[in-house]
Amino acid sequence: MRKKILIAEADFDPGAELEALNLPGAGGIASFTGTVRNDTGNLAALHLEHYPGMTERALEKIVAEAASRWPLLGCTIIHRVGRLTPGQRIVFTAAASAHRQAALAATGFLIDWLKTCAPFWKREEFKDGASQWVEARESDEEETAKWK
Amino acid sequence: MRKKILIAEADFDPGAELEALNLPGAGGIASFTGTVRNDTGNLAALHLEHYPGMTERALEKIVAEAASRWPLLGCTIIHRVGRLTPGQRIVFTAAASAHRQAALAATGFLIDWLKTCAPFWKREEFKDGASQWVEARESDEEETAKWK
Amino acid sequence: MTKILYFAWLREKLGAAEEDVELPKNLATVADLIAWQTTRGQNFAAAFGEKNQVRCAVDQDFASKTTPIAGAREIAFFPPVTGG
Amino acid sequence: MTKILYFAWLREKLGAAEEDVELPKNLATVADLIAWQTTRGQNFAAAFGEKNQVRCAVDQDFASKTTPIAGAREIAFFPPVTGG
Repeated sequence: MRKKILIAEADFDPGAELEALNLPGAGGIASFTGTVRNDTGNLAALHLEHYPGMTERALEKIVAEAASRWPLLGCTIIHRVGRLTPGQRIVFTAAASAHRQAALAATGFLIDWLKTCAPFWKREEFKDGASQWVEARESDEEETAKWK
Repeated sequence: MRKKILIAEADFDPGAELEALNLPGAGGIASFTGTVRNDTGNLAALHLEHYPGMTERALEKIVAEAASRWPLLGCTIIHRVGRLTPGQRIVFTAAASAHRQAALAATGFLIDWLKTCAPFWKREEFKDGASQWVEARESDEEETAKWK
Repeated sequence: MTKILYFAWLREKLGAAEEDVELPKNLATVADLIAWQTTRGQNFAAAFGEKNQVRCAVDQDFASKTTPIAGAREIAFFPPVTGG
Repeated sequence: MTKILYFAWLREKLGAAEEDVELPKNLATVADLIAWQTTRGQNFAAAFGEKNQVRCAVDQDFASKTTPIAGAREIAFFPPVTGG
């Protein structure tokens, strides 16, 4: 299985990532891209912090778990860190398989697990200069629990 | 809701399509790309035929159904027709929403319904010159039925 | 006159993508029309015979065997769809 | 010496991202270590107090309250994760 795990400050190119997953035998490639929302209009940026070393280990485990559940030909997780402004991409998960159900299910699994099983933390920076750490959402835990 | 429905011989750019769905308020953008597989190694090409006029109506209905089920900000269906060789893109479905579950579920819904509720037909052209219409798969009907 | 369209292997078997037909007045439903088609010669009998699962659209909406065809302007026959 | 890491608001509250600590020999589990942390001053008491849901990793694997810490080289404390 082709595997790509990347944690970086730099932006990535979803089109190029999808192209890289167009592997021989892959009939379906699914992807999820998460971006910085700004529902209130007050957000200046999100700051993404992570635990270098552990993050890579955690993402490797998540990818291995996905590969054990579905017949995947390729799997990609990209997560950005640092300061990201509204509209910018934060995270990308994608999977390629011979069949669409596996590709779609694995993509959903990767993002659900990433949200609860990888050491990333978000801090909101508001336009007035205030700042606040984002609290974990119970619904994310529930989405992960549904896979267990 | 931003809506794009396209039936064309020309290829499309998944990266550009994802970018176009990065709409204000969209926290998650999911996509599915279907490509021409060549499991046996004997396939020269797939020929995609459709029912002009009805196809557009059918895809409009599928998109409207998706929009009635999930709070979508954008929805894209692209389906190519004509002669397509192994590895080439055939179909693309994508959805943008404030939340990831809606984007992922709608993307899966769009491709499941498209496979059973839109008038496209595939003919396989083999390397030895033989040709054969692809038969409908019962499993596709089942995938659609699960949404009903 | 009613426009009748054929797609995929139906089009190939019948050697026609489209025809304008004066339908007998006594055809009420899609099932009636299919039965009538089988009487139009060997090609039609083979294409519309029971062992073939022919699907139908009436005025560009998927139809069932019991869908009425009165007033229809465009009726299409085709195999089960295989797109995506 | 054991390396202890702090992330997110824990790092900010404690004013440290990393420290090397000689842990008391009687600390067997993560729960023991958290209890000991609360005794290390006001900042620590506030950060590791019961009302805060501090999470822990031992040698870069998520740990629970009952995870043993004997032999651990790197222990990290952080709030519930919020990536993705």
